[in-house]
Amino acid sequence: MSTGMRIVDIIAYPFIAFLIGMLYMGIARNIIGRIHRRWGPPVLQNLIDVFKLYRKREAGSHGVMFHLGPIIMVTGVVTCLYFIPMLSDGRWLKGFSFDGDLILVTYLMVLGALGMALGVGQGGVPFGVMGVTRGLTRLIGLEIPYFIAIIVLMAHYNTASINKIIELQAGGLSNWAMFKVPLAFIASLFSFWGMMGASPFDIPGAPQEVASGPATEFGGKYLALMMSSRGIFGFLKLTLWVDLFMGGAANLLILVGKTFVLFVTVLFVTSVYSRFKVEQAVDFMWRYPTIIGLIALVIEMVR
Amino acid sequence: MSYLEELKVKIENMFSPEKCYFPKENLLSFLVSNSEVRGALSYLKDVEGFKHFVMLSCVDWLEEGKFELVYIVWHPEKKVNAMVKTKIDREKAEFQSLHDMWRQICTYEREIWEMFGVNFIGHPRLEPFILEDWKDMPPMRRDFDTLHYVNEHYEWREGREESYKPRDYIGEAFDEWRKK
Amino acid sequence: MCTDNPGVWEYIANWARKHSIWVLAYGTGCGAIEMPPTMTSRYDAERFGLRGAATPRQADLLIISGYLATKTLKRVIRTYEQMYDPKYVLALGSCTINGGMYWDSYNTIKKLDLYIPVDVYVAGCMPRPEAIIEGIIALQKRIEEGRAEGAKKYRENIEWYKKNQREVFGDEMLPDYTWNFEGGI
Amino acid sequence: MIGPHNIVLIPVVIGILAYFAGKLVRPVREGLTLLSSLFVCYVVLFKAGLNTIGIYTYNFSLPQYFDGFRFGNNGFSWYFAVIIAFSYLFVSLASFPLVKDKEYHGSFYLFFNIVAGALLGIVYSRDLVSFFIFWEIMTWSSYFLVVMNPNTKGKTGLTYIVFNVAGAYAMLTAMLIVYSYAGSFHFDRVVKAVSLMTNSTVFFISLLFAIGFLVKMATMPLHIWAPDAYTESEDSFTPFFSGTLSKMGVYGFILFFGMLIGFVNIKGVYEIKDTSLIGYIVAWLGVVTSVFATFRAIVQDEIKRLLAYSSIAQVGYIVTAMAVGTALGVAGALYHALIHSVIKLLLFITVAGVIYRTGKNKFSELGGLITRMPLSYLAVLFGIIGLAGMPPFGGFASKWVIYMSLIKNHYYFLLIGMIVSSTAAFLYCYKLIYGIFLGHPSSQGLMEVKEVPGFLWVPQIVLMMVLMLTGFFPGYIVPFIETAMKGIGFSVAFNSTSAYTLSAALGGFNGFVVINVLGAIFVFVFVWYTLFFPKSKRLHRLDIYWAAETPDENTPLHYGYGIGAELDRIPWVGMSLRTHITRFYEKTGEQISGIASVLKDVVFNGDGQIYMLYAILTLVSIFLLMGR
Repeated sequence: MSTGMRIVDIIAYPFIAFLIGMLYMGIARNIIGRIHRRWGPPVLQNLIDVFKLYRKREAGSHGVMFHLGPIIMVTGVVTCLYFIPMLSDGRWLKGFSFDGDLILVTYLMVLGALGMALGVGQGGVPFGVMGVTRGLTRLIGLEIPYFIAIIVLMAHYNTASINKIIELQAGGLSNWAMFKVPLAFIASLFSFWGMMGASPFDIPGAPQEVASGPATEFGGKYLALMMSSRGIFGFLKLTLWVDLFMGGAANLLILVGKTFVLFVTVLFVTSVYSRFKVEQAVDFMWRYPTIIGLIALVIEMVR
Repeated sequence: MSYLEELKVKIENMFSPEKCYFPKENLLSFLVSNSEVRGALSYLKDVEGFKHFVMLSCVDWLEEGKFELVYIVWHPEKKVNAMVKTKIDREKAEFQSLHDMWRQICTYEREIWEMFGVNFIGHPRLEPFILEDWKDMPPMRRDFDTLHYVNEHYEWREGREESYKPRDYIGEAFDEWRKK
Repeated sequence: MCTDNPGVWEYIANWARKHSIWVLAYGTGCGAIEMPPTMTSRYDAERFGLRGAATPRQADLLIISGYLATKTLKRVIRTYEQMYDPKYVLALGSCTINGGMYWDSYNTIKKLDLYIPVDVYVAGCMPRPEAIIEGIIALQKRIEEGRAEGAKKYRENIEWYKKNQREVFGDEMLPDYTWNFEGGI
Repeated sequence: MIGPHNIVLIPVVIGILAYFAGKLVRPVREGLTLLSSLFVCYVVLFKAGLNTIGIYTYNFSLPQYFDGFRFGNNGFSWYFAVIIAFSYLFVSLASFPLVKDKEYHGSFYLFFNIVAGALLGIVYSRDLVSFFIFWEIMTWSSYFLVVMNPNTKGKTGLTYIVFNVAGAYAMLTAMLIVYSYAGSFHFDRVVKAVSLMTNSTVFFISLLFAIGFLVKMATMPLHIWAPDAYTESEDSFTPFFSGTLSKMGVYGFILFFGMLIGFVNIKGVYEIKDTSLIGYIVAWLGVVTSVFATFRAIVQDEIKRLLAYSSIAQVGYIVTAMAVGTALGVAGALYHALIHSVIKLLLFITVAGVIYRTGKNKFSELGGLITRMPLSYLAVLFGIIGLAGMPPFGGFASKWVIYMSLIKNHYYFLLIGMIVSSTAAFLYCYKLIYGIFLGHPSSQGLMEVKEVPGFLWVPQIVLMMVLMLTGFFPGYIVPFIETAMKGIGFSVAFNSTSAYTLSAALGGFNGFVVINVLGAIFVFVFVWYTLFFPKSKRLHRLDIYWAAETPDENTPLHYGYGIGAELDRIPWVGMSLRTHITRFYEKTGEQISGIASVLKDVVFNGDGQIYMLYAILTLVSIFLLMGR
């Protein structure tokens, strides 16, 4: 693994995530179309959309912070991606995951959104601020079950580094954390759907209510950055959940397979449930998933 | 003696309307003087039970030089309508606003103010409604020539002249059709 | 280096613009009711890459669906000026072509392309979804050939457009910060 | 020579000198204060060095009751002395322009210097009496600084002094009990005496000491004074007030519960999961404080009140971390104490500057200042990134240590409570920066505002550098914390070697790699986006998507100040916002006044014979007791 290959491996890291992420979003739109009994767009539609947005000739900006907003969002998302190992063999596609741990990744996930919120702030559109407020309030609800789940994980495996968790899950299906701490997995699934923007929780960017929330004032090239970071963010969360609960992936094929299975669960939730209000989302997340998580925690403490 | 006939008798001796007749079988219409409109309407609404306010419209009697305000109310149980009319002068067209009896009268009065130029005294919000930044005379008045206004302000698309003039057809063709 | 000369790079860009048009969900007239059936299961315009966009900043296609009162025209012009460069206009119904049923009304405009550059007209007193999809295909062909340059046309003869608009609005014009810009990131 | 024993005198003397000299020539006060703060920093950093363990005693040869004051210095006092010295320097720098034309100019500098002196006294004192004396001087002089502001409501000063004095008296009784056992006030004698005490007395004095220090750290039941006092105290004094004075509570708590009473031997008293009952209760108090205070902070409209509640919440984290009593917990508490005082100094100084320039202190009246005050915007941006605990800066490192300490010692429910409040903290961080700098200006006057006065730039820039330093090299502070911990007898907690990484029980992270990755990606995307794309147009302020309408100059567009309005629709959060602890105090107040009135009728009914009777009775009872 010469340094040349390592550099290529590092540079290719976000682009792989971008391509697979965009592919998944395209497949999602097609499957939801089929659920509505219509043809739905081609699978590569999202890639075409992003390419068209990159090739837009004009874009308006309200100031330096507005210009930096989407850039910080992509930076935050890609940095978070680098701290999550895509493959578990420790040589290829491991990014910088040996230098960071689970708590660092949890906080990096929110860094991009906060940077974006500053850009939205200078944009000056009241819809943008409403979207950001909804997003942050929803985050209070989503963060609790997720954090309970990773506490149970850390307590169970007595480590906070993702690579070590993957190693401890090696050896067959029964060793996966999904079956070792099933209740924690279920609790974390709720916040997983929330963070992926599955329908009951896609509150910040609701087009009907707040004119696509934070993305209201961003057009052209800025929107391209936001769509690609949303694609990377989707794939990022999928690989994190695969690493934590489904034993990581030895090679790219297994990774795509496992992430797709997880992604299909998102589709089921998105196409069935209608959108929550913000307080319903927080109330829901503090009630059922948190209780499931606490039960898992008590079991863990007793063990 | 259906309910409407009894009502007609009561109204005749209470308000002495100029005209009181049945244009349709479940509709009573009577024309009263300006000062009695509020009395008639509140009588119909509170005593008789005509709770629902249907609409307020304005008719432009250009020849008499009068505007005619028509208040229509509906009785939900008896399923009958009552129409209170009054005539106001066309040049100095103003009338007292009845928005305190029904809230929605506000919008009707605002539209009539914009379209006919009738000033309603005590109206909370007399501002432009549909015609933003309208400089000309109120357009629904019969002496307003729309075609002249359109020719002055808008451009036609070329190639429309030679096909046919819809206005000509309206005149004679319509009369012949009626004769047949 | 956004090259404007029709090189290969621009051809690929036009291909992408053709297959992904984001429609501004903004019903200005009676044709707005024709848009949902075009987008939902039976006619499904999404297979052509059409998708609703919430704000003009994100939209490429502005669909004027029916008669335009002067009051609505002011909002349409502001929305059009807020959209970004490769932007197209699809005008539905004969009211946008020559005033249609309201040809002698004091309140509606008679000829849409006096005020904003229009790419495709779809005639009919509210064309059905099939006609709208045909209009969209015609628009896609225009985009592919690179002739859908409404924004450049608007920029180049802005005085003519503004003169026509002043005729209708009188001196209650829109603020001009929406169309003339100075540089800056 | 100047050492830990007589460094206290410098600020106090200079304060008094400045007050009188200033009457002749006003700028002398600023000069003297600056001189004294620079000198104090020099002495703390170099003279009273990190590990110069020196004990200096002044026994005024009183009879054997009193064996004199003792002052000393070790790693632990040095750690807090650095915080005090530098915040003394920064706040004095910041207060020069802000207090220049106020009428209480003289008395401000007098009490400000005295407070700084008192704090140094507390940190260097090695016996209970001097500790208590300087604690009282601190309370009283800060009281005057709170009440000095003309628009301070009377009630604020009263609640402040009542709570703090009550806490001090609780501490005094505990000290006297300890004295009755130890026979002397010096710490080493006290430590020996406490270990011989019975469990119940240890429980009782630790309860009293806990009350004394929790009042200073504004933990939940005893926090009533804090929001009003922080908000209405003089603008340029609040950074010192919330940044450094609350850290004295931290110093006292760790000192007394770490060294003197020791978490070890009070563990024997009703033990819960290897910490004492009191430690566990106080930890839960810390969590409850942080959750309640965070939600209170979100709904505030006044800037300083939001920051006041946020400092109560952040100190709540420190209380939880140290009350748990493990080595890593105390290390986390020390780390977070440093980071929190840096952030609060930065935020309060900047906010004081903003209020000085605009004259407004509510979010609803501000907005859109980013173009006029870029440096203040950057300062607040660094501050909220630290406050929210975001990775690139130091806030994350200290929170990470606290989380790791709670996970390592299986306090999972405490951790979940802390997560609730630290996630909700994002909301008030965003509200702080949006309300003042982003969005639209609420009034036309805001467009001609100038940048914050020059003197404030120095503290802002230095504090931002400190935040960045602790973020890029989280392990840099670790050796200092470890010497501080050894000073009070705790074992080493971290196993991180280099300055780049910070690793403890379960995992670790490398701050340097994080910032390099972030920086590289940011630079790459920024260059790619600014050079290789068409230049974006500069949109007018009002050219926003407004559903096709045209907003004009006086349409209200600055909605963002209303963040938090939706919180009371969330059932749990709404309930927490509605319950007020003040009702509990009002009820107790009524009962007390009821009993007092009964007592008045019985005992003090005004005729002489009854008084004579009581006098004789008390005399008789004294003789009886003395006789035994």
